[in-house]
Parts: sequence; structure tokens; C-alpha cells
Amino acid sequence: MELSFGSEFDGFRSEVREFIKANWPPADGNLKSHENERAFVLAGVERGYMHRSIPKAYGGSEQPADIIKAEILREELTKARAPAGRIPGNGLVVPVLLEWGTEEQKQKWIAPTLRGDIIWAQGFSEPNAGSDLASLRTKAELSADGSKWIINGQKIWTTHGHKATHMFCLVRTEPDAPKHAGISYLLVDIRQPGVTVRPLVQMTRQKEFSEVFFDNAETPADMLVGERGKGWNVTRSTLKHERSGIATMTWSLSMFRDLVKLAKEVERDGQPAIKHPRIREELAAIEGQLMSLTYSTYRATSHDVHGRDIGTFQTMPKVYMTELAGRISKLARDIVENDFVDMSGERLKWIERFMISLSMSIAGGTSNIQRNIIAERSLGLPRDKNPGAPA
Amino acid sequence: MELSFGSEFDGFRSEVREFIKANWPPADGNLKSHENERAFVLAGVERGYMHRSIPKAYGGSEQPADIIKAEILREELTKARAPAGRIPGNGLVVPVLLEWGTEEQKQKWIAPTLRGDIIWAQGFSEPNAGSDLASLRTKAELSADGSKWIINGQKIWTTHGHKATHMFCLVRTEPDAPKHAGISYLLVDIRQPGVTVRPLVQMTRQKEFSEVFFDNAETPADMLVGERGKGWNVTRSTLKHERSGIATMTWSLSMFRDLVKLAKEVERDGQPAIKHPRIREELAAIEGQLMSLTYSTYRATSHDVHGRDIGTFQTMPKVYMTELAGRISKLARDIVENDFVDMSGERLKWIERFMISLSMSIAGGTSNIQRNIIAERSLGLPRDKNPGAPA
Amino acid sequence: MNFLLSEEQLALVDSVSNLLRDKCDPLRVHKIFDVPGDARFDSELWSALCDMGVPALIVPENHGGLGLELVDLAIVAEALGRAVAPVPFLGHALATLAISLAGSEAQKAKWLPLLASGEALGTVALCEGKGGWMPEQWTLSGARLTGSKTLVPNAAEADLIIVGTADGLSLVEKGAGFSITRVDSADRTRPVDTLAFEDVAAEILPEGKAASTRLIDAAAVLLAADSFGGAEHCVSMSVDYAKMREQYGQPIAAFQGLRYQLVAMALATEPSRGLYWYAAHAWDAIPDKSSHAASQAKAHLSDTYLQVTRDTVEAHGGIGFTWEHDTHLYMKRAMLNWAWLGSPSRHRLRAADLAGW
Amino acid sequence: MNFLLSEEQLALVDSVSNLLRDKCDPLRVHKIFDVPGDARFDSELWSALCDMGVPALIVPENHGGLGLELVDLAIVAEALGRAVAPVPFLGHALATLAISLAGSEAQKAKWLPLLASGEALGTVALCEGKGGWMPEQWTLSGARLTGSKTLVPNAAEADLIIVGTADGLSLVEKGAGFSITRVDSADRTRPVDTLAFEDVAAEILPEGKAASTRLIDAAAVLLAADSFGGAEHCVSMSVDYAKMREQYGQPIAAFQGLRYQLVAMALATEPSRGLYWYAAHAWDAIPDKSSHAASQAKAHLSDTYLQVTRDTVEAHGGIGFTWEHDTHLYMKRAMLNWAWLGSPSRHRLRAADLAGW
Repeated sequence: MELSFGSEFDGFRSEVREFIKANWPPADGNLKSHENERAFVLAGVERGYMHRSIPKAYGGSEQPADIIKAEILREELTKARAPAGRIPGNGLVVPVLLEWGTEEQKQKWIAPTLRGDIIWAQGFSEPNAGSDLASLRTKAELSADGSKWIINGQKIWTTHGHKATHMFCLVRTEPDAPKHAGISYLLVDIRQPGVTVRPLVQMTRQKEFSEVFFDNAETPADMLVGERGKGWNVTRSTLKHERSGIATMTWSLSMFRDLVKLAKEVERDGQPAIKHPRIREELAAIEGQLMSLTYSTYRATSHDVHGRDIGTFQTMPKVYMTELAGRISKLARDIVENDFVDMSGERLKWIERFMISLSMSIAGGTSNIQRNIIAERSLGLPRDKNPGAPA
Repeated sequence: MELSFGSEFDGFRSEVREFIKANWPPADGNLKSHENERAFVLAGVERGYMHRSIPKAYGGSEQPADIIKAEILREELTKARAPAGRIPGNGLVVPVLLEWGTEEQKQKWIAPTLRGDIIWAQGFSEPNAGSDLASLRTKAELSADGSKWIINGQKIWTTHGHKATHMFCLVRTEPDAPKHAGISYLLVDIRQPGVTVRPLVQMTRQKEFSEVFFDNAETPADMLVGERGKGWNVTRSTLKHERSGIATMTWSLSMFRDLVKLAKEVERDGQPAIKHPRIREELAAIEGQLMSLTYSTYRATSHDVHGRDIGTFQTMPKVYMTELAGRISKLARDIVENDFVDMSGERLKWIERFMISLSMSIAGGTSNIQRNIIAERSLGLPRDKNPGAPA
Repeated sequence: MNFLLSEEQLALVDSVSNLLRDKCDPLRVHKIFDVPGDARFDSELWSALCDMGVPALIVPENHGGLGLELVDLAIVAEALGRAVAPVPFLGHALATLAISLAGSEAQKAKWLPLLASGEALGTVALCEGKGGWMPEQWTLSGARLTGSKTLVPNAAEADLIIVGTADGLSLVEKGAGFSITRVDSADRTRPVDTLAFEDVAAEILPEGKAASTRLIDAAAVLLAADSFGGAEHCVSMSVDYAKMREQYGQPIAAFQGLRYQLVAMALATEPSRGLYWYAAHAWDAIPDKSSHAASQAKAHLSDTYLQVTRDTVEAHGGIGFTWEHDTHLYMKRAMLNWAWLGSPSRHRLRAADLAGW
Repeated sequence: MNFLLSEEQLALVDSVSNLLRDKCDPLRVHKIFDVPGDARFDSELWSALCDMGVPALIVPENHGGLGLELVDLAIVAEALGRAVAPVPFLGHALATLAISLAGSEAQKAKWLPLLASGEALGTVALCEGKGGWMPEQWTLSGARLTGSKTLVPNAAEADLIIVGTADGLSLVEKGAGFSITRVDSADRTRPVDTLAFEDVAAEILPEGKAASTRLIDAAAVLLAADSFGGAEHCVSMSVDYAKMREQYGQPIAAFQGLRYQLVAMALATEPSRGLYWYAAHAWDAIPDKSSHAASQAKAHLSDTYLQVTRDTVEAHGGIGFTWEHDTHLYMKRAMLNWAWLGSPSRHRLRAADLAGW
């Protein structure tokens, strides 16, 4: 048993560090400039550090898959607050194009997407198609001359809708075909008159998602990815590409570190809150869960690296972390007491987390959907005839 | 708003006290003798204190229903540890006989049952018919001459099987009729060769239930209660007659009182455990739940008394108390620490409660069945096509 | 036994509920909620409640009130909580109570009629610093007050403020020269302010020392009642949504997993009604149990309410997380009920002390 | 990164598991369980485990052992826990560990080969009174011991007992004249005794002072591993029952409410595997994290195990509450894992102290 990445990777890590040191922060010190980001990412691609899974032909660096190197890169880039060339929506559409796109589509879209010249929004959910995606209604009809798609309908929970220039979405192209059939995967320029993007304000006051309305919006016929009516299979592959377990786990770890810091800072009955037996014990209990998540994730990653089956844990991290985040934010609430209501106060971050821990249980498949997946895939229970969940 | 029973009942309470004082404990001081119990109960019936809902003709005292008087009697008899003439199984069969029995059956069975000369076991559940009672298989066939039923099969979770002289049970008399139909309600003398009673030992080492095996056991044809094949409706009425909410609540109250006593007795880090902030706070949280149960029960009883609808609370006490009992016994465990494993130690009672709090969630309809009832009756959710539960 | 509401009380709840149905629909609450800067309260709704006699409920008859009990006030608080009503009820009711409990005859004569009619608006300034909610923690004192108070409901709009002090309770009038800073509070249905006093003229209420605990206990009961109303509404909102929302070709209410989650919400909520009733009744009729019951009610109900609002978000999925949906109005009201007067943990420990443990 | 079991370790687990499948089926465990009076252990199973080299795993090679690590012992403990194996593994492994960590060369030479082969049975006497599990609470001392120790595993059957003392650790041989009282313990798969020493001859282990904390941490890891094995078995037992048990004409696994309850059990159990692995690994390779990890593992796993056994009863309904069913064997084993070495609460506070909070 060995937890470190092993010395064979030390060399790689120092190379990466040097590279970052040399290229970030940028000479002009402007961390926000797209140009600087772009230059850094291109240099990263040169070195084989970024877009590693993408062929050189489409602007990637075409490196053999290596979970450890990928993780080392993630760690070092995060530490240096340097761009990783990862833009959420884009990370979802590129693999799809690679798997299903025509050569023209690959040539045309992948490189600019990797450079971040194009930003993609995901258009899947609809008001009446949440967990039950297959019941979506937004429809696209081919124009008489067959040159373009005319799109009408509404999308919701669209990520980055306000920043995005384009959208990859699921639309119904075969109205008469049964539920899952009849859906196609389309690319759409959303900076056009027929498209209205309306940000959705969340209870935290943040605007992470949008509603997008299509009113005779248009997109060229060749913006169809995969076969007409086969959009469902195309998405399946999209959903595979998600954050690695380690990233997830690191997120919880940093949230927990903040919690410990909070418990040390805040006074309660004349001593740091962390000395209060109930808070102290709950904090330790949370740490026990977190250590479970952490080391089971290392175990899973190791199994991945060595091509062993991860087993039942595979389906669990999301719900586990969601419940843990709720537990963490409740303890934070107990510590901050009065500050828990002050949205301009020093503890705002904890108020937001108290709420966001809930959206985690909704975004990308509600916790109940996750439970259904665990029941079927990990526990091997017979398929559920009632797979339902609220979202 | 008024919590006390009101002065109009003070007179009644003192009468009851005098009566008990005069008759219990018995002259010879033998609290266990059936004769003494019987004499006391008969005197109680004379005074209209016991078997109040049963007509005089069948040995009851035929009193107008009065929840408050009933509750006062329960309190005073419990306080004096005097017999209340209540024998669990018997309390379930008498109402059935009153509602469905023939005049002969009422004459023959009710009086001796009230006197406790007959003790009844309930024979409903079977190994493959738990929450889904209607799938029971024990069958009874009428003998060729039509004079008696021949019974074959097995019952489980039979209460007081070892003490009982007779059983009221559900058996399948119409093998070809669909599930719910084809079931009949039979009375059987279980002190006969064809019946084997095998006590079921529980994890607590106690023997509360039995398995009962019928191997060509016999019972006279006129032991059928209600119509042949209509046993299902007959049971429905049995299930109505359960302990009053107040009794339930008092049970939790006394368990909680013990818990507080325990927390004061046991030393932890040089002071009573009750001073330990986590234990103290959890104890108070439990008390909050208990007070909720208590005063909502008083509210419900008051509504009953005044003929008002109790509302959604009606279906809730059982699961609520089950969960509360689990919470109480876990805190007790945290307090007794090492003693939690010593089955001959001073904390045995708490080890048993730790386990019994689970059997509560099973006996008389599992917690999941209770949840189904709450969902349908209290929340008005559409009937569940999958009403399932493990038991 | 008679632990239920009288015909009169049922009638009272009905009329208040009907008024709220007309004048306090969610859309209206959202409107109030959406103007952060000057979030004050719904004055039209408040005056309608005043016309109905709500502020007069617990004012003695000889001072123009109805001379009713805390129970009556609490069942109204439940109705207001159910509607997340944006009105200055909490501070006003407590200020009124403070004067009737602790004021001199002159103070009562001057203020109670104005408070009963709603011509004057009152509030209470209790907390000092981040957690100084209890009388023994109050430091301001004397006839001229210096110091500060936090989380004071609607202070900016109030004509008089009852201030908790080392002497007990003191009365400060609008414009007496203290500074007011409105907090950017999560709950915009009941805005709160931070007050800074510097040598500000105040009238001591003669019986304030004795009354301050009674005042705290009454506040706990009213928060518990408000919490019950809100939680109960969240449960029925979630149940209704489950019946109406369809996925996979059927109402999601058909999914047993969700059904049990809804049942858990109802199990947490409904039985707690008896606890707040008892706490209110104890305040009126069982003095020696009153403080203990009040703290238990505040702890259990504000805790339950907040959790139920979280469950409500999950029961609604994404829509329940949006600003447009009602859920966050309830969650944020629950957040104030949770923190105001001290966290559940504080009140459980207070109850434990009072139980003599 | 290489946080997984080696081929050798997988082979070790396999062979132990196969042996247990043959020689430790539930019926056999029930038999042992049903003779309260002289509940000792399954000697046939134990000698088979000894022949397989289980007690030799962590004995240094130069003393007739295999010189492996705590991780190897822990994965065996997991397998034994999964089978609720009625063998004196816990006490024996810890006694062996104590001597290899703290014994003199002579003591090692004399005892380790006997312990490695299983010719001699060892155990440890740690706790004093109702909760004196930690070295700083140990009061017996000197070359002749007087005092008492509680919850000592299989003391009646042991040839030597390592006693935790104020000096560190001492070795007492069978028949040295101490009295043994078998406790009527819930868990009859691992009987425990109360020992009373009165001026009993004992050999001090030279390195005992330093080793006692290591010993405690190792004990915590082994209990955590045993707990994981038991909990995981309870989950699969419940899942299998749900697939097989029919009600209302279908397997109860079709009921989503129950499905989610099973999912909750699995979610509590499976991820905790990494925690006990890490605690074992830290004991072997990351000394400065070892105590903290060990206490976290003991607290979290024993707590989880006991809860999962409760959930298992509910998942089985009535049958799961009977003496004949396997569930109570696991619950009672979980009860000892929970209490032995100190409750989860104690270990969480220990972890908090060690974290420097």
C-alpha cells in the first residue's frame, strides 16, 4: 500500500512547476485577460499538459491517458491559480464531437473551443423534463429547402447561459417517434434574435443558470451531431465525462478546512467554539466521514490506475458528498449563530454554502436519482419501475 | 385551553381511589393469584370501572363511553399496580365477538374471557404473510359430516402463544377464492394434540411470541365467527381496537424519566453524565420531541372528547414514538458505555430497550407500513401501487 | 380535558387567515422581498391587521385592548408565519406586552391605546453583540443609554423601542437620537436593524426587571408559533407539488422514496403543534413551567422549521432553489426564527438548566 | 498511487475467507452462541487459522513469523468480522503485537514462536473500571500486580495475558493466581472476563511504556476492520433478503422506500473501507498520523456497524429480531466493537485532541 504518487512522478511534477513558474502569472500581471489565458493554455498544449486526450489535429496535445499526471497537473495549476484550459460547458461538448462529429465539425469547432474563443452552454433540461429528460418538448424542424433547423421551445437550468456564445442541446426532431427516439443533438449559435437568455436568480442571489427561449431560432442543417433522432445515444457519452473523484473530494476537504478555521476563530462562552464538546465532537464525526470519502477515493483512483474494478463505491461519492456538505454547513450555522442571517456579513460564504449544499443535491441528477443508480448498479436491485425524483 | 381533566372528574377519581384502596392489594397479599385478580376485576365490573364498553348481559359493566374516566381508571390502576382486567389477546377478540358473533357465541365466550378464565392468542401472521396478511396459507376444511373444521398450516408472531388456551385466527377456507376473499375467522382450542406451540426466542432472550403449527387440528363448525370467507372484514374491526394515545405517550414518558435518572446517576469525567454538554443537549432535544408527542396527544384526546377531527396527527404517534425510543436508547448507550455489553449487569434494561425499540418498528405493522398509512390518510397522497414493507 | 381552541379562537384564526389569503398572496410577498434597499413592511396589510384588532389582542381592556391571552397571539403568529407575512408583528407585539407587563400606569395610559390601535408602532431591542440575548447579558443602563443593540425588528419604522437593559426594560422614543443601520438580512419579510445609542434619553419601565424573562419567554413562543405555521405550509406545498408534478408519465407522488421523504417532513412538523400550544398555555396559566416550555418550543420548532425548508427545496428539485419560488421566503424566515433570541442549542441548554438537570 | 491490496494480500484474504466459508458457517456460530455457560471459542476453527499462519502474520521472521504488517492483520480481521468468527483473534493478535513491540529479546524468543504457531494463546487486559481504556488511566504497577481489569477477551482460555500498567505493559502467565470471572456478555463470539489480581507475579516488558499507545492504536484498527466486515455482510444480507422476500406478489426490493433504506446502509458502510485501510496503513507507514487515524477509524466504523445492524433488523422485519436469525450475532458483535476500547465519543474527542484543535 502506497498513498503518494510515487517518486517516478516527482520529475514530472517539477517540470510542471517550472513551466507554470515561467508562464503564470503573465508578464503584464493581468490575470483576467482572455489573451493571457489563451497564450498560457496554448503553451500548455505545446508541452502536453493540457487537452491531453484531444488529438493534435484538433488542437489538443494527444497524450496517453495518465490519471496521476492529470491529477498532478490539476493540483499544481490550482495551487498557482493558473488557467487549466477547462471551461465547463466546453468540456462536455468536445468529447461528443470527437465521438460523433463529422470531420468537418471536428475541424470547425474543436480547436476554437479549446482556445476558449467559443463558450458552450448545455441545453438539456426543460420545465417539464428534469430527471425525466426524455420527455423534452423543444422541437426543431428542417426548413423547406432542408438548409436549416427552425427551433422553438424552452430550456432551463442552462449553465453559463449568459457567458455562452453557443449551445449544444437536445431537441425533438421526429415528433411522431416514441419518447427516447425522435431526439436529436444540435449545435446552436445563441447570439441571434430568435434566442432569449433569461438568467435564473437563485435563493443565494447568484445567477448560475439561465432559461433559454427559442422563438424560430435557426441553425444550419450541418449543425446536427450524430444521426437525426439518435441524440439520446449522443448524450449518454456526454454524461460520462465528469469531474474526477479526487477533484470532488478536494472540494469537500477545503470546505472542511474552512469549517475548522471557523470553529477556531469564533468565540463561544469565552473560548473558541472548537473547544465546545458538542461542536468538537460533531467536527470530529464529520472528519471521520470526510476521511472515509478521501481514502476510498484514493482507493478507487488506484484501482482505476491499475485497471481493477472499483466496485460499489463508484456510484456513491456524489450523494455522500452532498449529505456531508449539508452536515458541514449545519455545523457552521451552529457556530456563527447571529451571523447566520447577515447576507452582507463576514459569514456570507457559510450562508451560501448552507443553501448551495441543497442545489448540489439537485444539479446533474437529484440525490434520489443518484439513489436509484446506487440501488441498481451497486446493490444490484432489480430495475425500478418507478425511478422517479422531483427535479 | 385547559390541560387538567377538570374538577367535575375529581369526585370520580377519589371514588376510584377508595375502591382500589379497599380491594387491592388483596387480603392474603398474593398479587399473582388468578383468583384474587378475578375477584378484583369482578368487583370493578360491579362498580362500572372495568369492561365498560361491554353489555351487562355478557359480563361487562355497560357504561357510556368516556375517554376521561377511562384514562383516570388507567392512571389509578397503574399507580396501584392493580389488575385492569385487560389481557392483550382478549381485548382483541371480545369486540369482534360483540360485532360479528352469534348470540350463542357471545353467551359462551365473552364472560369467561372477561374473567380471564380463557386466554386468547392472535393467529394472523404467517411466515409468508407479514405485512401482506392476505397471502396467508393456513387452511381449514370442513369435515365430511360438516361438524368440524380440520386445520393445517403454520402461524407466526403469535402473541402469548405459551400462556394462551385458545386462539382466534385467520384461515383460508375457500382455496379457490381470490386473495382477500376465501379467508375466515375461526376460534380454536389450542390445548389439543393437533396444535404445537413453539416459543420464538428474541435477540433479547425474551420469549414474547410463538410459532404455532396446526397438524389436522380440529375445531367445531360453530367456531366460525362471521360469515365463511368474510374473515377479512371481521379482522378489520379487530385492528381498530388498540391502546389509547395517552397510554403510548405515558410509556415514552416513563422511558424518558428513566433516561434522565440514568444521566444523573452515571459519572462521566468526574461529574454526572447529565452535565456533559453533548449528552445534556441531546437529552433536551429528546425532551422537545417528547413534549411534542405529549401535548399533541392531549390535543388529540381533547378533540376526540369534543367530537372534533384530530387531523393528520392521528396516524403519526406509532412511528414517532418508535423513532423516539430509538433515539432514547442510543443516548442511554452513550451514557452507560462499557455496561452496554453486560447482559447480567445493572444496565440490562437499557440493552433490552436498545433492541426492543427495533421490534416496536415491526410489531403490529412495520414502520414502513405506518409510513404508507401516513402518506395516504394524512397527506392524502394517491394510493400506493407498491405498499410494501419487509415484515 | 379541554386542550383545544375555543370557538372564539377558531373564529379569530379564520378571520386572520382569510385576510391573509386576500391581502398577502405570495406574489405580494415576493414584491416586498424584491426591494432590498428599503425593505420595510406591507403597510396596507399591517393596517388591515390593526383594523382587525390583532395588536389589541393582548392589551388589557381598560387600555383599549381585548384583554386576551398569549395563546391568542400565538395562533395569530402561526397564521402570519404560514403566509410569511411581511408585517412588524413580532417587535410590535413584544413591545406592547412589555409595557402592559412592566409599564407604569402613566406609560400604559400613554402608549397601550396607541399600540392597540396600531397608530404607534413598537419594537424591542434585546440582543447585544453576536449572542447577548438573555437579560443577564444586557449591559446598557440608566436613564440615558449608551451602547448598541443588534437584530432589532423594524427599528427604522418604529415609534418606540423597548430596550433590554441592566435595569430591566427601558422605553426609547423615535428620534431620541440613536443611529439605525438596516442589516442586509436574509429574511426581508421582517427587516432588522443595528442600533447605536450614545447618551440617549430613556424611560425605565418600573417592573422591567421582573418582566424581562416573561418577555423573552413570550418572544420564544411567538417564534415557535410562526415556525409551526411556516413549516406546515412547506409540508403542504411539497405534498401538493408531488401530486401535480409529473415525471416518467406519472405524478412524482407515486414514487415511494419521495413519499417517505414527505412523510418524514410531516412527522417532524405536525406533532410539534402541541408543543407550541403548551408553551403558550404555560405562559398564560402555568407560570412555573413557562420558561422551560418556551425554550423547548423555540428550540424544537425553529430547528424543525429550518430543516423542513431544506427538505422542501429537495422535494421541489431545481425550481425550489430559485428566487422566484416561494421556498426561499420560508427558508429565510426560518433562518431568522432560528437565530433570533438565540440558537436552538442555547435554548436547549437553558431548558436543561431550568429542568434542574 | 498504489492505495490497494497487493496480489499477496488478495490471496491471503481469499484463503482466510474460503476457510471461513467451510468451517464457520452461521449454523456453527449459532451453536457456539447457544451455550452461554462455557461460551469459549471454536477451537477447531482457531487451529485451522493457526495452521494457515494467521497468528504468525505480524510476528517477525526471526521469531518464526511472516513479518508482515498491520494492514495484513486488518484485512484478516475484516474477514473474521464478516463471518462473526468465534475465535480469540483480537486478544491474541494484540498480545503478540505487544511482545514484538515491547518485549525483551528473551521474552520474544520465549513467546513469539509459541504465539505465532498458536501453541500458546495470548490476550490483553487493558480496561480498568467502566472506562479506563487509555494508558494514562492504568493504575496497576510493579513486578507484583494488585487491582482489577475488565472486558478482557478470552482470559479464561489464555496462556499469557499482557496487562496494561502504570509501568507500561506487563506479562502475566496462566495460573499466576489471579481470579477470572466470565462476563455474561452480549457478544458470545468473543467472550470477555473480569480479572482480579492480588499480588500476582508479572514480568515488565522493557519497551512497554512507549509501546502501549501503539498497542491501543492497533486495537482500534482491528476493531474498525472487524466492524467493516460485519457491516458489509449486514448490507448484503439485507439486499439479498429484499431480492428474495416476496410480499404483495413481488420481491420487496421493488419497494422504493425500502430501496432507499438499503442505499443508506450501503452509503454508510462502503466508503468507510478507505478509512480503516488508511488507519492500518498509517500505523505501518505514517507514524505521526497513526493515533489520530486509528481513533477516527474505531469511532466511525464501530458507530456505523452498530447502526447498520439496527437497519438490518428493520430490513428483515420480525424474523430479523429473533434469536435464530443471524442479525443478532452481528448486532452483539457490533455492541462489543462499540464499547471495547472506549465509545466512539471518546475516540472522536481523542482524535480532536490529536488534531490539535
